[in-house]
Amino acid sequence: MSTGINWLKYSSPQAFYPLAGHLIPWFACVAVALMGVGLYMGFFVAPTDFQQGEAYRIIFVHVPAAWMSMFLYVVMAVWAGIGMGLNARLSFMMAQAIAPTGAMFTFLALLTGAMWGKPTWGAWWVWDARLTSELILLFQYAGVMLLRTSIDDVRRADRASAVFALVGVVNVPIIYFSVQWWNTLHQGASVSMATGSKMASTMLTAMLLMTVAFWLYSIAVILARVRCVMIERESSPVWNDEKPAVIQETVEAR
Amino acid sequence: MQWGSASEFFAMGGYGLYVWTSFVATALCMVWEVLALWRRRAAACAEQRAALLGGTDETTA
Amino acid sequence: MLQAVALRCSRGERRLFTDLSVKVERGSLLAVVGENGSGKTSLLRIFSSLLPPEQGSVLWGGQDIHQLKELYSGQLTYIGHLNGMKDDLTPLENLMSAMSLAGEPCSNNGAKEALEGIGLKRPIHHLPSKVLSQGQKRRVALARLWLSTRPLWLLDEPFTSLDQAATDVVTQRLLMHLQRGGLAVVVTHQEVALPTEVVQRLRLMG
Amino acid sequence: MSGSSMWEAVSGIIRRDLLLAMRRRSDAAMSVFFLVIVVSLFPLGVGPEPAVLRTIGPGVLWVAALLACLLSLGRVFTADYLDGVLEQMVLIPQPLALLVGGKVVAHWVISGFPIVLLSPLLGLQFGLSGESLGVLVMSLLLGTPTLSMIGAIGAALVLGVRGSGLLVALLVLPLYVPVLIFGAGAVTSSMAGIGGEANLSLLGACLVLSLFLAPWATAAALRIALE
Repeated sequence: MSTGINWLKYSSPQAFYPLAGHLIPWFACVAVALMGVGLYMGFFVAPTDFQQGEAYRIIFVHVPAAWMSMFLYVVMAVWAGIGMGLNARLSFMMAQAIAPTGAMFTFLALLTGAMWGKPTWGAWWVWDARLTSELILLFQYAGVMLLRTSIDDVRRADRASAVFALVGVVNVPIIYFSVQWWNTLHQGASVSMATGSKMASTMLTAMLLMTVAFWLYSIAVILARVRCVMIERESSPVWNDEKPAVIQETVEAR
Repeated sequence: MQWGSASEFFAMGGYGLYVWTSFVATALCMVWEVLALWRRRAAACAEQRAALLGGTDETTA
Repeated sequence: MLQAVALRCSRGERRLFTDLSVKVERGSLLAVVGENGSGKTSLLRIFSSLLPPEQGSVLWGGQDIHQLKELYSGQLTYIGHLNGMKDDLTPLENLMSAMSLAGEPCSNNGAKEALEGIGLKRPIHHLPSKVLSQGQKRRVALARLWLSTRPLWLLDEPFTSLDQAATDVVTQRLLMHLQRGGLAVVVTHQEVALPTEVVQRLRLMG
Repeated sequence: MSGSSMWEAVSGIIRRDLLLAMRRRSDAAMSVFFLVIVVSLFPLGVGPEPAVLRTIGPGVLWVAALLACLLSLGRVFTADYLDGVLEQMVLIPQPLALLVGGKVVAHWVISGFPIVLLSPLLGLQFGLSGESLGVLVMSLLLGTPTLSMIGAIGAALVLGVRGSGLLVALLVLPLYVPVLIFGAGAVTSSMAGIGGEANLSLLGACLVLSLFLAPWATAAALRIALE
């Protein structure tokens, strides 16, 4: 079918580069717009929470950041797996482009988690399953990125970090479960972060809006980064859409 | 509208420090990421242009 | 029969060779020559299946070696530029464990004969390998050729640090292998003293 | 390839590694000494209060075992990588994951098993009771092979990479967390009178999972390192 051929065409970096370039502004604009609406809903429409007062408003960034951090790790691992299976360069580039954004969201989830925990639990840090998993997730993002930067050969760096990303995907659920188990043993803080069913519908709407906004932001940033990666990796042909003709002339004149 | 005044809004019922730190940190991280990408792209493009003009003839096998 | 079809290989940014096709028949030897860094070793590693080619494929008896997997590694003896031996083991132990791991276990006497065949005298067999000279270590690695029953030999600079006598012995051994219908790919920077009709030369330009 | 030649190759690898370890006994002794020293430092740091020592004992012993295991990871593949034995191993006509399993078993016998044997003595330093000592040994017996299995993935990934010593720690330690939790948890819960069985069976589950997954990941990493 014709659509199938179209998709295949974009699996090559040369074709993907301009496509990504066209998509980035759209994703970025919608992300900013949704973030604006989400923040308005979060601060001006959503009511004050009974128990937590205004502090609960942190969840409008915390929950989306935490979701994105986990989700992006899985997406990164999927790209890594596709890259290993099909030996596709674009997949490895995508995996490379996702890692920094995922790590940033993990860091933000930890930071905002601490900001939420201090007024709510009275402690900056609690060893509950969610926070611990996030922390380990941050280490794994760091591992993926460090492994990549310490290997000079691009092909080997791609594949080695892919293997580690895939191993990590098995690890995170096990950690989540094990810390939960450990907490029941130590009768520690088994506090739930999500306000769950008690949440007013406007709160939920604001949170979902922010999540979608973060999602679109991630897509825009990752596409921009994958374009950078493509330029960095290809020494010869330029897919640079900034005046390629001039470069051509200079080369010929030389 | 639930905020009586701007100061009430910024106080966030006494939790202003926590709430605003979270939101500002998130915003800063995002802005920083976008700026870093911008610079990375500029650097990569410049390097590529330099490589093209400098003419590395290694590619001819 | 070993066949390379349109191989391409790059290391890092550098394109080593592209569209390289070559055929090695039974009873003949492919001598790969070229300057340092021209991709000789990479080509040998592609033949050994250690390094997947960027493009193209290697066929053994008409089948892609990456589909044959272990069936293909059961057909070859590969001696790289590293000797693949342990400094803490004696030559005899090194040779015997290498052979048994490769799936061609040999007797104590067989291993001793192989070591003598390449000119290592009995007293040396029981010294720890770390006291041996470079040339002696190389001989221990090459002694595997006296025990190997595999049809395909892949050798990376086999004559490095060998003296003339050892070089001759190894060349004789290669000739015998070819006469029995074996194949060999040898990476070397020096001439292989074999009859020209069995040697096919491949020069990599880098 | 028949099953017997497969077994031959795996046992050949184990035998050679054990023989090599016998030739260099000081290497194997080092990680054990490290364990003893680290564990002995804790009472000096926290003070000799028996109740405190008993509380932190399982955790300290387990963290120290984890670190000792981590330190020995460099020995799994590095020497083989440098002297060319590893590329010969990859070319052995047997599934690489199985051969990797053999390497890991040898590594465990050399650096994991001594830790298990020594642990009751170290447990006594922390005033653990007889039953808890038994659980400690059991937990280490189930846990240290898992540590070797997981560690081999990291060791294979960083082969020939600059700064590999620190990097392997960063890669592997996050993966060690569940084993640490279940292992120390088993001892703690036996001390609390709950019995360590649940934790021990979870450790067993971790071992089975790592036995199934880790050799494949390690084999893939080794192939990548040798390209």
